Amino acid sequence: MPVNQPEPKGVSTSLDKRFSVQRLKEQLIRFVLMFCALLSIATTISIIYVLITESLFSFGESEAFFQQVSFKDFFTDTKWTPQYADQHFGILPLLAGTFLIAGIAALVGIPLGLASAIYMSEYASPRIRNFIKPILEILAGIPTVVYGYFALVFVTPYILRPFFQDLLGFDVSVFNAASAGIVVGIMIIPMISSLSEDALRAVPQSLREAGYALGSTKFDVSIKVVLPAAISGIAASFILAFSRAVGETMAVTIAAGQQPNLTFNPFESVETMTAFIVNISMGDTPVGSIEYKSLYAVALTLFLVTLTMNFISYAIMRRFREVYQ
Amino acid sequence: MSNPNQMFDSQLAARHRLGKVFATICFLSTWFSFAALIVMLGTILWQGGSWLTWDFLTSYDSRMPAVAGIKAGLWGSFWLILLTTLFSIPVGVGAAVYLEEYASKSRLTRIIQINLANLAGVPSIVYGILGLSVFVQMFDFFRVNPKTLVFPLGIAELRVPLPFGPSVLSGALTLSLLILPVVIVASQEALRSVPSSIRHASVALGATRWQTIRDQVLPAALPGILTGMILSISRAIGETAPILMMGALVFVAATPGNIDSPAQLVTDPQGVMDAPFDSFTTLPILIFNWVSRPKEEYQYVSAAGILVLLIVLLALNGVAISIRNRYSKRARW
Amino acid sequence: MATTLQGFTQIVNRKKTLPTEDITPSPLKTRPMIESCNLDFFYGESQALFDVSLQVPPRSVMALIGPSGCGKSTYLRTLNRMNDIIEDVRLEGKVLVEGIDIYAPQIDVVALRKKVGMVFQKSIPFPKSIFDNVAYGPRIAGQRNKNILKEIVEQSLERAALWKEVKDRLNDSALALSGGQQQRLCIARALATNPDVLLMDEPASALDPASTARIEDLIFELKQNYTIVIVTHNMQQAARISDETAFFFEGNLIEVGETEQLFTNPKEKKTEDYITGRFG
Amino acid sequence: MATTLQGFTQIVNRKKTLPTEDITPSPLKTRPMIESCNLDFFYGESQALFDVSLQVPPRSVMALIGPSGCGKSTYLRTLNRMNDIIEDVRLEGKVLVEGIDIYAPQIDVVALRKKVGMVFQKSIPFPKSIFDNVAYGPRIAGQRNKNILKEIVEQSLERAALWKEVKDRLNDSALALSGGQQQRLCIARALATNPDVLLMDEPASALDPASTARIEDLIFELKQNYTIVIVTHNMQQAARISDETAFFFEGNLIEVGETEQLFTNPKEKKTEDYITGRFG
Amino acid sequence: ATGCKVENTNSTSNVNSTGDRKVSKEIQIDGSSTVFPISQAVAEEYMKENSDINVTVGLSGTGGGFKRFIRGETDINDASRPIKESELKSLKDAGIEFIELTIAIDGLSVIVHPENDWCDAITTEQLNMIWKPGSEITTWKQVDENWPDEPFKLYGPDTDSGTFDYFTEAINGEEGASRSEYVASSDDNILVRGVSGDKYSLGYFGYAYYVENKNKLKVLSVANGNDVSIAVEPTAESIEAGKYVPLSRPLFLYVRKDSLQKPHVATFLRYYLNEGQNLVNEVGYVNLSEEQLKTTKQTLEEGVSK
Ligand SMILES: Nc1ncnc2c1ncn2[C@@H]1O[C@H](COP(=O)(O)OP(=O)(O)OP(=O)(O)O)[C@@H](O)[C@H]1O
Ligand SMILES: Nc1ncnc2c1ncn2[C@@H]1O[C@H](COP(=O)(O)OP(=O)(O)OP(=O)(O)O)[C@@H](O)[C@H]1O
Ligand SMILES: [Mg+2]
Ligand SMILES: [Mg+2]
Ligand SMILES: O=P([O-])([O-])[O-]
Repeated sequence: MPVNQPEPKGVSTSLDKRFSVQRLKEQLIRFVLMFCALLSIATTISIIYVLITESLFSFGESEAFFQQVSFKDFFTDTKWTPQYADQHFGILPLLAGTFLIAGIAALVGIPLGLASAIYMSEYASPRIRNFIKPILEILAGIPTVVYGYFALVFVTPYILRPFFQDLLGFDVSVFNAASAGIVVGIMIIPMISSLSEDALRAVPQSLREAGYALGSTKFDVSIKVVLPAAISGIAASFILAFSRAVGETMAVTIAAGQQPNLTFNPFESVETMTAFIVNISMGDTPVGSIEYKSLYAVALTLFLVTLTMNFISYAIMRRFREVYQ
Repeated sequence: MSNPNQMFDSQLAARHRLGKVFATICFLSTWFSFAALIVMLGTILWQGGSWLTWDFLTSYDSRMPAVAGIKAGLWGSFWLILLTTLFSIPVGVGAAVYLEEYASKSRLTRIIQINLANLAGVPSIVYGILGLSVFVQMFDFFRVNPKTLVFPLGIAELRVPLPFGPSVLSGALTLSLLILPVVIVASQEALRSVPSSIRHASVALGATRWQTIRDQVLPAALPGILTGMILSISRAIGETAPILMMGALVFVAATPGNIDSPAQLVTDPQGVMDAPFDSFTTLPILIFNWVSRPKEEYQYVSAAGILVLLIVLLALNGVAISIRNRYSKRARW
Repeated sequence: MATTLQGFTQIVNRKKTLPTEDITPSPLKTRPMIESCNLDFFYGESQALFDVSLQVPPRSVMALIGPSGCGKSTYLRTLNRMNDIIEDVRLEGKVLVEGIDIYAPQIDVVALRKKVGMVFQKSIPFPKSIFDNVAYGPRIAGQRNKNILKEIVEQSLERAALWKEVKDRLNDSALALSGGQQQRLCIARALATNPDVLLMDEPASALDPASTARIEDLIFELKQNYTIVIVTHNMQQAARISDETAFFFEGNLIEVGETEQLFTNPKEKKTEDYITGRFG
Repeated sequence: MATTLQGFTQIVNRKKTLPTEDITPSPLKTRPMIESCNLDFFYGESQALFDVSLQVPPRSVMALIGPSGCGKSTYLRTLNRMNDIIEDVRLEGKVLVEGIDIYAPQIDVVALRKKVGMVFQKSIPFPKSIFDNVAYGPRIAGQRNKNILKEIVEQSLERAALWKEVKDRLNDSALALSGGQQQRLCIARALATNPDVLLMDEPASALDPASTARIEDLIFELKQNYTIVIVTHNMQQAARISDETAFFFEGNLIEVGETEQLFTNPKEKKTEDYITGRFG
Repeated sequence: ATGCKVENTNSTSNVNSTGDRKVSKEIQIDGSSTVFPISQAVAEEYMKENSDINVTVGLSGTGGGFKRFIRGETDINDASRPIKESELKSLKDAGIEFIELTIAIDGLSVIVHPENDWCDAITTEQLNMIWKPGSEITTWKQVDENWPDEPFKLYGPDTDSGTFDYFTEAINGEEGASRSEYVASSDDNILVRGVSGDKYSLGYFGYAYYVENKNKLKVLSVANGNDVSIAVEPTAESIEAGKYVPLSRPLFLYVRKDSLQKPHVATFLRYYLNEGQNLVNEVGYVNLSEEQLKTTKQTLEEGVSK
């Protein structure tokens, strides 16, 4: 059918890729960028290497953590007392503590952050937005020690105690999961509000106009048009923020107490995995002792737990992502 | 056809009410967060305001609260954040560009994606452990035979010790790894929100992929990228545990490279070259230390330290914030 | 029809300052459905409309014609206050819908826009499925019933001459439609909300003759109950479907009149030049 | 033309492997400029083009007509590999430009797209100033000289019949233009890169008759040196400007032929039905 | 990398010393957070007089400090407990010789709320009843008939501090043997807050934190054994004199022998043991007795001369 056969292979044509500075530059840039992306994989591999060599197998003469403590004990024992004379290595209390606090933080931070994002993007005047957004971002820069103290000297005595203890009759300890969760929640607000606000504002104005033209209220447009179109960025901000809450260390070390309790009572003191890790690594535990090695086992567990979580959330996110134009 | 209209009319009032409630919730949420910040800042200001003097900025730490200062921490943090920014922002944005604009949606990219979210949740102290073995000790490669590489650069010599030891450089690299996930994910989302029709239009004009990214996509994504940068630099400047873990000092009566005035940054090239390889302390470490000291006055000293930290933070972010404000006119495409 | 009117005024005009209007059985051309009086419009400093006064009788089609950039879209957007959303614009003069000043402070813009529907010049589907695009309007108006929604969607798509092409892929993304399909989708979306007035900005610009004919038929049909203002560059189209035509030029309304009269016997020189193709 | 070609080959084809082509004074219809052979195209599972074989002679205008959603835009986009960018699509068959298989692995798509320019169905101005929009193409091709850029911009806007309207606001955002102005801007932007082949997807859909006439004049003028493929819904337009016309229907190329012949004496029943308006 | 030179650096400890512009001599100290204030104070004073010497102090904890000490990265390690068997072995393996210097004493104070008017002294046996592992004691009355029937609020350092180890060893006979239901914090200031905010509280932590917060707290005298009448109040004098037993512990410096051969390190340590001793009190710890100090100085001189 075609009248003209294509040029036979081997004969170069005017549209061939050929050497030029421009092409070389393109390839180089691509290569460099790929290297940047692979760096994150390298980081993970190094982390896993460091954690595994200390917890799973050991190359030195001393035994690794899991060569001394069985997986069964680790995952079923309900006590975590590596530094007491009566040693127990049950990770459950630390897991519970971690997720109790991260959960409270998410309950506080996600609604507040998202609502602030919507306010800034859809309701606030540019002047207010340009003022409030950077101000809220200061929250991300306050040293976490300060959050810990804030929980201890403000949240517990002036908010939790009057309300939950004096009014509702709960017993609120000085150190408790709730106060730590609340301040961590406040700490992650800017991450959610700023990133979500960017995502919301990147939604083309024409979509809003289309929404209004169909008789939408501002609420309809914000929730049913803009929010779904920005869901990818919003979900990403949630995941980052929740990850931060799980990984947060200093504030919970100060505010949540350091008692590995297997409890879901937010008014008791608990210990998180991170608090334990920081404690061991900056204390007087001799390096090489089983207590010291337990920190790697804890870190590895945390790593795997968050990895599982991320797989799940990623699968969910893929399903809900909407792309425009 | 009157039925749907009736429904519309009858529900309109309720919808308006819902809208008002929602708007109020959003409004209150924002100002609640603001209030939380004000309470914290207020307390800190009240405690530390009067301790924030010029002497405080220009003297080293001391066992006596009255004369304790943050000079070492101020310069340490300055160098640390400067280097962290220099490493993490290009690498982070580059990785995001690669993942969004170049990589095919293969399994590898998916793994990288999940991996990134996961790295964001690794506790900072673990990065400290990592930084210690990778940068500070370099897997003991140079254990028996530490070296210093010397590069003559005309006006000054660049002397790179191997391993890096507990230097500013090691700290900055550690912090860079720590904040990279946030920089990358935020940048990725910003890139993703640029409509692909813009890319199509550019490519159709004969622009290469990189030209399209550089001229069209990155400028449009800039506000979001800057947000990621602001958030992660804010986090980096306040981090304590990983830096302490990897061997930063607490008490040191010297500044990196012995540079202790802004003018020296220009007049002392050798100091600038040396600073990254020097030992250091940072503002949050000093604050952390002061907070746990028995003397009550240290509480005020640490409050003053926090104020300085926040001022430094605002100054650093100020540039990014103003650029972002300028670029973030609503996209109308 | 009477009920719709009632609903609108109940909301727009809660104080019922004009109760007599509700009962008037059929105002039939007695009073304009839409009326703009001495309308000036500014984008920042630059004025886009100059002193435009125009009346659109109910149940009729008004065509707006004029060279590109003359202010047709701008004018159309003033009629349902879509310009509210753009920053840094200013409007002077009055716009009345059914005699009610829609720029008055007590006006409920949501009710207004529900009543005065719009099809944009550039088709902008929501990044949702085809079904969700069309069902959007009824849903926000409170329609939850799946079957009714399905019916509305089918009917609207049918009227917009798109049903046949998309009936098997209602759950596909609307963004995967061709240009003309997107345009028809946006028409269907506007129809689904069941407005009283329909503002259409070049609704057939990306359509083939057959689809265009179907849309023109639709307009003809709608005219029985609706008031329609349509921007078109196609004189033949304007001639075919509109009762009256308004000619805009550089932000001014040059001439308005019965379509036939305007095309055959324009009063103004500029109009004549334009329709005989002597401009540009 | 000689200089243009030279410029182009200097950039794309620095080594001048085929210098003979440059000197050939006028290859005139000896070999098609664009040729597609048995082209199938798939969006995911659904096939959008079926076995399309079409030849466009150099320095001629080919009009693509057909009902909305029949695959015209899709076909157009295969000619400069714009579909590469969309995910999850598949192409079978061959596309040759000047006899070169553009889907061959060694092809430089950037050079291809520079050679085969495109105006999209929906106008998409960059969120930059009017000037920067038009100057973008020359700039990325390496043109830094301000004066030359200014000249190119003015000339391109002039040819796209937009210069007069925007010459005082070149630094304003392109997004503040009216629909028709944006469309002309996109034409100007494509002209500024000086391609050899121009693919135009309904370039006059949002334009008033006068502007349309100017664009048609432009096409006529361009035809002297360029090859043009244009999608249009306007039969009169197709008849006025094109040398050949191809009729698409449901992804199939039904008929292609000399425009006059196709409109006056179509071979296929479907073509006849379409041009006489019996479809829909 | 043209003209790149490689210099072999022999000692890791001066990897960071960068030529003549910097102070030439460095002393690197790391280790216990408990000892930190003393080392900081001495370093501060010492550097005022010797501007050519740069003393830096880290805060990695006793264990973390030993880790670096074993790697040869520091000259001196601060410790709030004697070196452990495993650490000793590692040092031997690394071929690092060291001396141990006792430099001050830290008292552990047992603290109650200032409004506590029923209890001024307590015996170690009672403390053991309260703090032993699995203790069932929940109210004051269970310990002593005369005390109110109110529940205890117990505060103590977290398990990772030297104070915890020492207290459990001294009171419960085994390091780490402790009841676990008590409020734990790694920051003694927080414990101060806790005890001072709760009328029925009891806690223990470093003496220095009591001294600085005397107005908010009440300290208990402690009797070794079960006879409350011999209880001793912790004061600088009683601790220094060795009367406040068993709740006072020594604090140490561990010094690398080859660092000791450098004159500036030796000079610094001499300063530490002479002028530096005046600072011990100032930062809240207790001086060694004359004899103890003499022994320490002797150990130092032996280490230097060898
Ligand atoms: N991205 C896409 N994904 C899936 N299907 C698509 C996509 N784009 C177009 N289609 C479908 O492919 C078919 C051909 O579309 P195309 O855009 O080529 O039509 P067209 O001839 O240009 O129509 P129009 O005149 O309306 O622009 C249509 O049925 C359309 O719905
Ligand atoms: N957002 C805006 N900001 C500033 N000027 C604008 C804006 N939108 C339109 N204009 C200008 O206002 C004038 C009228 O624009 P309008 O969109 O009403 O034209 P139109 O008659 O619809 O033209 P077309 O047929 O090309 O769509 C034009 O000169 C246009 O450039
Ligand atoms: Mg318009
Ligand atoms: Mg099309
Ligand atoms: O930091 P310490 O080892 O003294 O607890």
